[in-house]
Formats: sequence, C-alpha cells, structure tokens
Amino acid sequence: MTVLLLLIAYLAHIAFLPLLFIGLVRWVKARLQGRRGPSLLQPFWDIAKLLRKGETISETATSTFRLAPLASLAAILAVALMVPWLGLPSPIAGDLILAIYLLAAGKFCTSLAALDTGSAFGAIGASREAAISVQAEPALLLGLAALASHARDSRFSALLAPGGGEHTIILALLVGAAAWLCAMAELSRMPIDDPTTHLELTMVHEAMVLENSGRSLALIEYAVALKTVLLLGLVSQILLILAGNQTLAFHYVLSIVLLAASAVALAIAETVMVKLSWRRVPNMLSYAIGASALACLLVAMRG
Amino acid sequence: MTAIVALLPAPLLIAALALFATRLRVVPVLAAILMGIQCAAAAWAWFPILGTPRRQIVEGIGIDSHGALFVLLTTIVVAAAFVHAVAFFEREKLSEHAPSHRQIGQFYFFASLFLIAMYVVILSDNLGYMWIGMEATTLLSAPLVYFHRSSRSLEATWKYVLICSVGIAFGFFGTAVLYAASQQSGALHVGSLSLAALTTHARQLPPGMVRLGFVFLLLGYGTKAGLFPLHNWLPDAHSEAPAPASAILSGSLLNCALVALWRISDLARAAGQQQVVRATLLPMAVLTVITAALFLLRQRDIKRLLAYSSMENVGIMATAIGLGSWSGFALQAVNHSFCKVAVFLLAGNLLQQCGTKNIRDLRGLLTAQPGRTLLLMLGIAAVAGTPPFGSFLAEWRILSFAADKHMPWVVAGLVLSLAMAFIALAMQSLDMALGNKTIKDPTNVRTRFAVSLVLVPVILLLGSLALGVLLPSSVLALLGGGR
Amino acid sequence: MTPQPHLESNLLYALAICWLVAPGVAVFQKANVDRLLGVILAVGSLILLAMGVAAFAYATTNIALPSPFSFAGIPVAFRFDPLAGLFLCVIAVVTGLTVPYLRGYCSHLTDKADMRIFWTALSALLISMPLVALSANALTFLVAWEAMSLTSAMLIATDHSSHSTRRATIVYLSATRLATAFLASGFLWAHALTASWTFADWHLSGTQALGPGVLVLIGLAVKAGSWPFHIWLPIAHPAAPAPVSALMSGVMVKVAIAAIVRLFVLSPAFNHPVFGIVILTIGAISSVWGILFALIQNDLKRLLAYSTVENVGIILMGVGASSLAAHAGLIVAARIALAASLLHVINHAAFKSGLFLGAGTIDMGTGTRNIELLGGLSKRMKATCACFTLAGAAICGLPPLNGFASEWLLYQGFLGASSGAHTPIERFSFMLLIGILALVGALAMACFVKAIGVAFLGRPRTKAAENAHEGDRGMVASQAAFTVTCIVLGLIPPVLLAVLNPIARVAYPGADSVAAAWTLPTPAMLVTLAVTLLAGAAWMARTKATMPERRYITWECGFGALGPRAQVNGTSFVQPIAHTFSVVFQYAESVSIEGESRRLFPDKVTATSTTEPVLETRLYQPVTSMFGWLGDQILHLQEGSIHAYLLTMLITLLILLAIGGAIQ
Amino acid sequence: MGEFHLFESGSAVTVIIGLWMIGITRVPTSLTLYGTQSAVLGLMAMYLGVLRAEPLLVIVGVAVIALKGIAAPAYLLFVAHRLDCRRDDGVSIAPPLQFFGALGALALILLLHPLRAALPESSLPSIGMLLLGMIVMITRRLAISQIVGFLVLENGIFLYTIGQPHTMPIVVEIGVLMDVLAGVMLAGLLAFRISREFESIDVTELKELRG
Repeated sequence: MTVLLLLIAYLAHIAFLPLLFIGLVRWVKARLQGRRGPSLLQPFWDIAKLLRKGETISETATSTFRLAPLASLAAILAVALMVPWLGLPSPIAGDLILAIYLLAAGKFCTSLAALDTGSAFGAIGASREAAISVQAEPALLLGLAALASHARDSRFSALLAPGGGEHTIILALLVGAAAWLCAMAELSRMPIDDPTTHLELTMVHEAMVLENSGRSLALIEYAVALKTVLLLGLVSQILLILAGNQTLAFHYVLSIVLLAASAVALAIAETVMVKLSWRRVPNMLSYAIGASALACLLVAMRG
Repeated sequence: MTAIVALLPAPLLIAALALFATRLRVVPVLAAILMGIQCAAAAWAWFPILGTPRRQIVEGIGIDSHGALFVLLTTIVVAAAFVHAVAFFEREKLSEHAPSHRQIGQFYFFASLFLIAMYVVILSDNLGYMWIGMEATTLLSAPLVYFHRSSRSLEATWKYVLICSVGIAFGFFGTAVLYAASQQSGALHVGSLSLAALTTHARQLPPGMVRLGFVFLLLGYGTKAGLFPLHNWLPDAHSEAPAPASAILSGSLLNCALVALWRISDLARAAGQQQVVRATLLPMAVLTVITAALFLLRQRDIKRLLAYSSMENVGIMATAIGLGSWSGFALQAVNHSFCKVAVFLLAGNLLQQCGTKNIRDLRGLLTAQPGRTLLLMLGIAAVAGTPPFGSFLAEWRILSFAADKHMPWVVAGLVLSLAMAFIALAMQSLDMALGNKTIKDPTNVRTRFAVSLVLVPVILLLGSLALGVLLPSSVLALLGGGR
Repeated sequence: MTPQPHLESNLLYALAICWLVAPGVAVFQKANVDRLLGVILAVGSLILLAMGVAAFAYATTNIALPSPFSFAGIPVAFRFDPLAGLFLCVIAVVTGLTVPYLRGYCSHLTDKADMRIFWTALSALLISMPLVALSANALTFLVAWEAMSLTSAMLIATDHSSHSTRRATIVYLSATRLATAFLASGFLWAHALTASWTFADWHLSGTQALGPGVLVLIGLAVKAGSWPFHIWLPIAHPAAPAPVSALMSGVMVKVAIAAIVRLFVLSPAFNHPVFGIVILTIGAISSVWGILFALIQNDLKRLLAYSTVENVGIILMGVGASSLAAHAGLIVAARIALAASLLHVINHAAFKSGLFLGAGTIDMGTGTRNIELLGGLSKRMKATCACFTLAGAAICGLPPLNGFASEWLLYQGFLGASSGAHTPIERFSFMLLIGILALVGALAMACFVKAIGVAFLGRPRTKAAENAHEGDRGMVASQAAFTVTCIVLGLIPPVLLAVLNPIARVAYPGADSVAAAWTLPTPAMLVTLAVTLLAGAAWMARTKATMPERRYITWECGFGALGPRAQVNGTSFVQPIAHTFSVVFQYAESVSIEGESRRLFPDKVTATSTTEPVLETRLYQPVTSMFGWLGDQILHLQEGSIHAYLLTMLITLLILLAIGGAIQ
Repeated sequence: MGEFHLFESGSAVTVIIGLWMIGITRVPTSLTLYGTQSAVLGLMAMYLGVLRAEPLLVIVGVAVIALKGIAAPAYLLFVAHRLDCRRDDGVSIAPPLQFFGALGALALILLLHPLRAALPESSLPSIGMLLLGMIVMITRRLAISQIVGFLVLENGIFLYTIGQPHTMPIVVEIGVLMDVLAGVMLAGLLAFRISREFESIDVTELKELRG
C-alpha cells in the first residue's frame, strides 16, 4: 500500500518540482544580476507554449530523431522513480548501477539523435558529451560504489541509510563533492558549459538539442529539468547522511530545503564563474575521480 | 634365411633389365611391376617377423622386428617412387632437356642396386658390412642425383660424394676402434664386429675406447643422416635430384643412416655410456631441428624447402634415438617417409607443369590446380606435424618421453623449433598457393599413367592419416616393441 | 536422472555424420547447393543443441571412442558436463541463426573464392569447435584445437586474392601455432608431474601448478585474444567473410575461455592464487586496451574485432575475480562472478555475431567497411540499421538489453568481493575494478555511438553510401534473430542464472543458487519505460494530425548549405577522448596551413591525426624481425664452398672428441 | 724386428710422407708420393701378416700395394694428364704455410688435455694421418688433389686397422678396399665432367647452390 502512496507522491513532485527548480535558478540569477527577471512559473509557460507549436525537422533526420526525446525522457523518468531523491523511500527499489546505466541509455538516445540530423554542431556536442561521460560516469559510479561497499549492498535504500561507522562524515563529504562535480558535468552546467550560451562551437548539451523544436524541444526541456532535480536531489541525499536518522517528515523537509539551497548555489555559480576552456574540462573532472577514489580508499582502510 | 633371399631377385632383375634392354621403352613399366612383386615378397617374408622379440643372426645379417619394419618401409617407399617414375619420365620426355633412354636405364640400374645396398645397411648385424653397405649407398645414389646432367646437379653430386665419403671414412675409423676395443675386452679375445656379440659383452669393453668409437661413428653416420653441423650436402643433393630420386633419398636413405645411429647408440647405452650419448647425439639432434627451422624461414626454392623439412624430421628422429625411445623413432620414420615421399612426388609433378622451382614465381596455384595444390598443402601440413596426421602423434610421443625424463631444454627446444618450422612452411606454401594466378597456364597435357601422378601420393597420405587417427596400442606394439 | 551415455554418444556420431556429409555434397555437387548445405548445417546445429541440453540434463558422463580410434594408446575421450553443455548450446544457437545469412552472403562470394573449400572448411570448423569444448584429455584437446585453427585459417583465406587476407591468414596461423606450442609444453609438464593425460586427474596446487599452469594459461590467452597476445585478432577477424568472423568472434574465442574456466576454476587442474590475479590483471588491461583501440578504428570489422578483445577482457575479469574470491574464502562472491562471466559469454555471442553480420551486410551493400566513406545508410538499409543499433546498445550494456544483465552481475561480484575481502589492498583493488568496468562501459558507449552514428545516420558521404542496397531476406532475418535474442536474454536473466547454477555448483559446492543474487526490479522498470513510451507515442500520434510538420535544411549557422563533408566523421568524433588517452596509442595531431601569410583566407588547411599500435611496433615487430635476421645469418652456413663444409666437419670432429674426452 | 717396433717405424714413415705431401704443389709428384705411401703400408701389412702367421693379412697387403700403390695413382695420373693440371697452389694460404699449419694442428692433438685424454696411444699416428688428409682436402683447389686428400685420410684408417693385434675379417678389408676404389673411379669420372662443364677442375667454381 505504501508503495502506491509513495508512487503518487513522487509523481506529484515530478510533475511540478523540476520546472519550479529551473524557475528558481533563473529567478535567483536575475536577482544577482540586478534584474527583476521572469516569474518563478516562467518555465511552465515556456513548456505550454512549445507544446502548442509546430515542429521543424531537418530533411536528413530519420525516425531515430523523432523517437529519441521520448526515449530519453522515459529513461530519466524510470531513474526518477528509482532514486530516493525526495528523502522519501523510492517507489521502485532502485540500484545504483541500474540508475547510472539508465542515464547512460538516455545519453545514448540524445547522442544518436544529434548525429542523425547530419549537422556538424550536433555531432560535436555528441562527441563532447561522450568525452565528458567517459570521465563523469566512472567517477559517480565509483563514489556510489564506495558507499555501497560501506553498506555492503548496492541498493539506494541501504546505500543512503545513515549507518554508523566513524568515517561516514568524511565519506559523505567526499562522495557528495564527487557527485556534485559529476552532476555539473552530466547537466553541462557552469564550470563545464554555460547553459545560456549562443555560440554553437562551445556548447555541449545545447548543441545536441539544436535541431529540436516544438513538442520534442518541450519534452527535452522537461527531461533536462527532471534530470537536474534528480541528480541534485541525489547529492543532497548523500549530504543528508551526515544528519543521521531522522523522522520521515523531517527528512523530507530537509531534502526540499537542500534542493532549494542547491538551486541558489547553482545560480551563484553561474553568475560568478567563467566557463572552463574545453581542454581544461578533463583536468577538472579528474578531481571528481580523485574524490571517489579517496572515498574507496577510505572504505577499504576501515580495517 | 629365406627372408633375406626373398628380397634379392626383383631388384637384380630390374638392374639386369635396365642394363641390357636399354632401347626398350617398357623398362619403367616393368620396373614398377617388379617393384610391386618385391613389395609382395617383402610383405610375405618380413611381416610375420614384425613385432616378434626374437633375433636370429645369419652370417652377419640380423633378422629382427626392427630390421623388418625398415625393410618394409624402404620397399614401400622405393615401390611408390618407381610407380610414380613411370608417369614422371613420360612427362620428362616432353620437357626441353628430355633425358635419353640410356639415362633412364641408368637411373633404374643404379636405383635397384641402391635398394639392395640399403637392405644391407638395415639388416647387417656386422658393423663392417653395415659400413660397406652405407658407402655403397653413397656411390650408387650419386648417379641418381646426377640424372639431369646439368652444372647444378654436377655440383650437388660432387659435394654429395665427397662429403659423404669423408664422413663415412670417419665412420670406418670408429668401427676399427670398436673392433680394437672388443679385442681388449676379456671374453671376446679374438675381437668381433657383430653387434649382438658386442652388446652381450658391452660391460667389459674399455669405456674410453667405446666413447672414442661412438664419437667417430656418430660423425660418420651423422653425416649420412644430415645432422646439423654435417648437413651441407643434404639440401643440394635433394633439390637437384629428379623427384623420384629425391623421394627415395629423403624417404629411405636418411632412415638407413638413422637405423645405424640407433644401433650404435644402443650399443653405447649397453656399455654404460649413456652419458656420452646424452652429451653428443642429443644436443646435435636438437640443434638440427632448430637450425632446420631457421633455414626454412628464408627458403625460396620449393625442393630445398622440402629438403630442410627432411633435415628437421631427421633431427626429431635423432632426438628419439638420443633418448632411446624406439617407438617414437619408428613412428616418426614411418610417417615422415610416407608424407615426405608424397610431397616430393607432388612437388615434382607440379614443377614439371610450371617449369620453375622458385617460390616467388609460383603464385596462385590454388586457382590454377585446385586439386593437386590442396593435396600438396595437406602433405606439407602432415610433414610439419599437424594433428590429424601421424607425425603429430610421433612427435608427441617423443616429447612426452623427453618430458617424463625431465629434460626441459629438449622439450623447449623441440616445441619452439617445431612451431617455427610450421610457421615457415605455412608462409612459403601459402605464398605459392594463394593469390591470383601469375604463372602462364601450366601445360597440363595428358600423358599415359597420369592418374598415378596423384594416386600414389593420395595413398601415402591416407596411410599417414590412418596412423594419425587409428593408432591403438596393438598397432604401436607392432611398430615399436613397447619402448 | 540416470546417465544416458549412449544417447550422447549417438548424438556425437549423428553430428559427425551430418557435418561430414556437407563437404561431400559441396565438393561433388556442381549446381548451386547453398540452400541444401544450409539445411544440413541447420540440422547439424539442432543436433548440437540436443547434445548441449543432454550434457546439462544428465549427470557428467565420459565417452571414449571404440578401440581402433586412439592416439598412440591414449583414448579419444570426451566429457559431457554442464560447462561443455553451455558452450555446445552457444555454438549451436550461433550456427543455427547464421545459416540463413550464409545463403545470401555466398552469392556475393562465389565469384571471388572456391566455394567447395569454403563449405568443407566451415563444416570441419563446426565439428572441431564442439570437440574442443568436449575433450577430456590433453591429446584430444590438442588435435581438435589444431583442427579448429587450420579450418578457420582456410576460412579466413577464402577471398585470397587480396594481399591483406593472405597476411591475415599467415599471422593467424602463426599465432595459433605458437598457442599450441605453449599448450603442448604445459600439458607435457603436467603429464610429467601427474603421469596422466585426462584433465580430471590433474589436481596440481602450490608451486607444482605454477610451471605448467603459466604455459597453459599463455597458450589459452593467445587463442582467447586477451591483452598481450591479442594482436592477431584485429588482423584475422576482419579478413574473414562476415559469417565466419561472426562465428570466430562469437564462439571460437569462447572455446578458449571454456578451457580456461575448466582448467583454472572448475575442480582446478592448476590451483594457485597467483593465476586468479594474473587472469584478473590481463582481463582488466585487455578490456581497457581493447575498447581504447576500438575507439580509434574506422574499419567497422576492425572496430568489432577490438571490441571482442574488450569483451574477452570483461569475461576474464569475471573468471579471475571468481578464482581470487574463492581463494579468499568468499564463496558467494566467487559464484556470482563466475555466473557473470558465463552469462557474458552467452550475451557476447549473441550481440557480437549480430554486429558482425550487420557489418557484412554493409560491406556487401556498399562495397566498403570504412565508416568514413559511409553515412546515411539508415535511409536505404532500415532493417540492418535497426538491428545494428539495438545490438550496439546491447554491447554497451544499456539496461533493458542483455549486455547490462551480465555487467550488473559482474558489478555485484566485485562489490561482494570488495566488501567481504580481508586485507585493505584486496578491498581497494576490487573497488578499483568497479571503476575500470565503469570506464570501459562509458568508452564502449562512445565507440558504438560513433560507429552507429557515423555509419548509419547523417548524410551519405560517398556515392557508394548513397545507393547502398539492403541485404536479401535471409541476411536480414539472421540479423533480426540475433537482435531478438539480445532483447529476450535481457528480459530473463533469473532463468539464465538458474541454468548456469549447476556449473557454479561444480566450481564452488554450496546450497544457495546463483539466481538469488538477482535483486534488480526489472519488471517495475520495464513497466515504467513501456508506459511512458506508449503514452508519449500515442500522444504524439494524436497531436501529429493537428500540428503541421515542416521539413527544412539542417541548421548551418548561416554558412550556407553545408555539404555532407561538413559532418563530423569517425576520427574527429573520438578526438577529445583520444586526446585524453593519447599515451596509450601515441595519438598525435598535426595541422598544416597553406597560404599562412593571408591570415584569414588560407588556401588549404589539412588536419591529420596519427596513432601507432604500440604493442606491435615496440614488442612484436622487433621479435619477428630478429627471427628474420637469424634466418638470414644462418644462410651463411650454406654458402656453397666445399672447403667451408669440410672445415665445419673437422671442427665438429674436434668438438665431439673434446666432449667425449671430457666425460670421465 | 719386434712387431711393435716395426709398426712404430712404419707409421712414422707414412706420417712423414703425408707431411711431405702437404708441402708440395705439383700434382703428379703428390700422386707418386701417395703411391709410395700406400706401398709402404702394403709392405708393412705383409710383413706383419708373416709375423702374426696370418696369411689373410699378407693377401691384404699385396692387394693394397697392387691397387692403392699402383693402380689408383696410375689412374689419377692419367686423369691429371688428360686434364693437363700440373700445379695446385691451394685455396688461400701458400703451401709452406699450410705445412706449418699442419704441424701446429698435430701438436694441438697431442697437447690439448680433453683431446689427448680421448685418444688412446695406439691411435695417434692414424689420427695424425686423418688430420693431414682433411687439411689437404680443405686447402687444395683442384678436384684431383681433393681425391688425394681423401685417399691419404683413408690410408690413415688402414694404418690403424693393421695396428691392432688381430686384423678384421678379410671380407670387410676387401670390401672397404673395393668401396674406396669405386669412390676414386667415380670421383675421376666426375672430375672429367667438371672439367667439361666448368672448363677447369677448380673446385672453388662450384658455388651455384647457396642458401
């Protein structure tokens, strides 16, 4: 019974939280830049507008291009129902490897769609996405594996449980840092790529979705928003291990607060930082791998 | 005694025929038929002796299972060569330097006497008779190598006669030393050259003399067998002789030298000189296999390639002799003779059609002559010791014998050089077979008895294949006598 | 169940007779007989499947051929046990599904090769492979192994007009012959220690197992194509015709792995912890090395061959981890790792064969395998594109498909081993392996996105790609069959694990079944994916009528219609990753600009990137040229002067006398 | 004279003739020297036969004198005359140098420990002859001289056989003699063919078969 209840709760949050999160990030960024900026609900209107518009599709595009947005959204939705990013136990008892590989499946579809249109920029975006995920994916998986080895089980429910052990604070911080860097890479947020840039040559994620318009762009925007909330929710859950075991409601409130805090942090990062040059990105991502490896070493040395 | 007498009539008849009826065109066919009769006679006389432990000595000629095996093998090899020679000489008459009838008559005259000399070497229990037989084989096979009367075959014959005679002279010195040693041992005060007598009184022979005798005999018969430092005559003689002659040389002459080597090392072992055999014959044998494999890497003439492959197989057989495993030696000798004769005959008749021996010019044979080239490739694979054929089992038996005697350097040396030899042979033969046709359309003119050009090699290869798959211990006992 | 040796031996004879008939028909039957031969092969693979299932169902039975058939006293013995049964089934299924492909592909081959040799060699190969998996003693193993190598070499040399095929045949023959040499010496050594030839009697452990074990492992690693000895695989597999390379990559490589599992894990003949570490290390290195080199290949079949090296690495990692964990006492983790590697054997056979058949259809349809000359094939070869993409997704280990199942189980094995291990080094190294496996998974995805994207999607780069034609019905049917197997195998891992359990129990006796380790919520995940996809598709279909769709040129940033050359090709797609890992293959980029003086409008800009296969140029080439040099030097011994020959004889005499004299 | 004393002096004479042959370059002289050497050996064999009351040895001695002393050198002189080869100045080292080389080799045999240990006392002269024969063959150019070298080598072996208390059975002795003579006849024939094929019987011309 509780699974159905959890499912409804998760679906409700999935409906409105992602776009609200994106609205919050844009609103805080506008405020920091001294502008009034659009209202928090602006992303909802954008999606609604896009759903009503017609689509322009390139001549060379085939059915892969049409199916890809839907497939990547399905993959991310499945992960959203698997990862307890809300603080509440997830309706499907998800496994860290399954979640990461499902995200990889989503990337697989978007990359193929980018290559399908035959546009140079889409292909460069796909190639950079692949290069980034070659370093980000192992880092994230290694970090979560450290937690899993600590908890002796690869399911999220056991993984994120605030177990005893004296090193959990350092462990949670290390894995959280690695997860934050990987999230920035996966979502191609500031240090790696500026989401609001218009110069195609520097884009990573935006270049892949250059050709999409109308309904498929709406699906993609929504999927990206959901992925952002999902990954940052996961980061906040890792950090919440520090808080020790609390009652369910307090845990839920804490994770919502942490989500908002991460939205603000994101906005600050995007106003303060300058985009890394593409050749530096691998060096930056190696920090993430270093942090996960340290976490593994810590777990291995616990004696 | 009848067994020995049974071997003589057919070859002498062929010799007489070849000498007097030179003008008759029918000499090759008659020779083939007589050799068939010879095979039947040998089988009738010698097959029952195979596998029986008893050994009967009749004035210096020993009749035992070892001798029987090699008599039968030599007869089959020479018979196969003669049957193939019928079609071979028919084709040869069409080529530009056609041999005259006199030359063909000489070939058969010397070849039949050569066969008798080989019988003498295999069967003689007396070291003196064995030496005379071996020297006779050299002198009688020289005209066979000189068949083409070209400058290259002249050079090959000269080197063959000279090196083998010098080697065999050292062999005779070894025999003399053993004879002297037998005089000094108490029991045989009169001294005797009979191997049986020497083996029974082996312990009383003075060890120093036995070692000296063994070293000289090893040098003598090693030259005839083609062991490593003394092998220089082998590639020249085998590549310049006509196909039937090189088949006989490779298939049976090398075996005779190796039987002599076996008898000597057996004597040395009986005299308690296991150490000198392990220190001289075994390293020479393993070195032979290694250098033969290296030689094979850079060969560009198909008949020299096959000659070096014979040298490699001689090395393997000599290792078996050095280790004292008769069944390994016998199995490898039978398989090698069958396959090598088949391959030499096939190569011979391919060369007749394509006209050149150089591997670089022979390209795309598989498209030109699919049937025969595939047979040649299978033959080469058999000679290189690939499994379905008997030589793999023989090599395996020798290797396991060496491994059980805890001799890692023998096993390592042999296994690596066998692999290298296989790779070298594969490279050269694939160079010939694959690729698109470059040689002009081979003159596949139909001659009489052309079917035997393929029939004989097929039968021989099937024999080796049978030995490779159908080899229960009963057949092994027949061949080997256990050890 | 009562042992049924006569059933299995009858099946063995039936298989032999059936597949001996095929060459007979091929050689003497003049008319086009591909259809008849296809049927014979199909019947043969059915018999093989029956044998495999029988090996699973009944208890382990040993069968020796009757007396005349024996190898110099050593019987020709076969052993039907669950491990052999598994590999028989894999061979049977792959052969059965490739048969329809053969008929279509052979019409393409007939003008270039002698089909009689092709069919004889193929049926001989399909007899020798099961025999290798089944053989019970060293000699039968070596005979079947060498027969397998020779017949596959003949198959590689089918289209022997091109020089590269000839070179591939020779490289392949040399590599397998050296493998046999190592194997033979290892078996001889083991026989010297145990005085028996049957594998079952070999129970060497401790330092005694080291010598023979290392030699046998090297021999098997060469044939399995793992890291230091893999150089022949990317040369030989692409040269073979597509169905043959599918068989070789999908099945023959696995036969060597079967031997590794049998000798080093199941009732281990060579029982020493160092073998677990060695297999684990060469597995890890060959998976990373294989996928990195697969990344930079532009010939589709070479890419797939390197990817075979990677997958062999993953399988060996599983085998190594299981034997290491067993030595450390972690029986559960050991059993999971072994089940993972065997599951990956089945999965790899499924998707790799499908990919190679796809590459074969492309080669036939466009005449080239270089993806830089292809592009936009999905418009003309829809079925092949769909099958290739799904098989590509499976090989990257993406969830709903079968690749993910075996990789997930391998992760579980590593996790179980890392949390249970005693010393910190072991725990850390197992976690490091999880990192390596993740890295390999990400690289595999990049590699296959490139292969699928550059070959199938975008605009055709050449005339050949433009008017490519789809393979005939049989070929597409085969590819589709393999893709469907991938999807089905992805859905039923618990069933597969139950089937693999007897093998795991033979290796590590214990009560609980391996299937219990499968804790993934596959049904729930599938429901969510299916619901979203169906709802989304239904919604898009409904709104398609009301919303007009405009077709326009691709976005070209105002440069004017960019031609197909503007698309990203294979080399530039992997440039960022290749740059990060440039040390592995000496990756170097160079840009040359003509007309530098006119800064903004140069005449010609050429950018080239070079890679160097380090293992070949630094290790194998010097060794082979050294042998060549030795061959040249030894020729000086045969220079033709008789005086030199006589001098050598004299020197030999003196040396022998010295040795004779020295022995007192 | 005692049997042993006779053998000692006889073998000394043959070794000296052998050494002498190495020094000369004219072919006919070396042939005649070979003839005398064989004759000395034949006489020694006859005399030993009489001392040991072995009639067979006497017959062997007579055969050696007749065949190897007279017939073989005569045949080779006829061949040398037909092919008009007079001088054989050797491969690279001048004959006098070869002489000292031969002496050095003989000393080597006597002094080097492992070799000396392997060789019993009675075999030293014949080993010396073997070595001289080989040196003649290795250092001479013409086919005829190579045959002479082989014959000297063969004489060394014959010297060893008659040095033993009991000589070999007559059949073996005669068989060996026949084989050696057949070999010489064959080599002579081949020498004729070489001179026809290569216009000279210089063995160094035979260099075509390599590798």
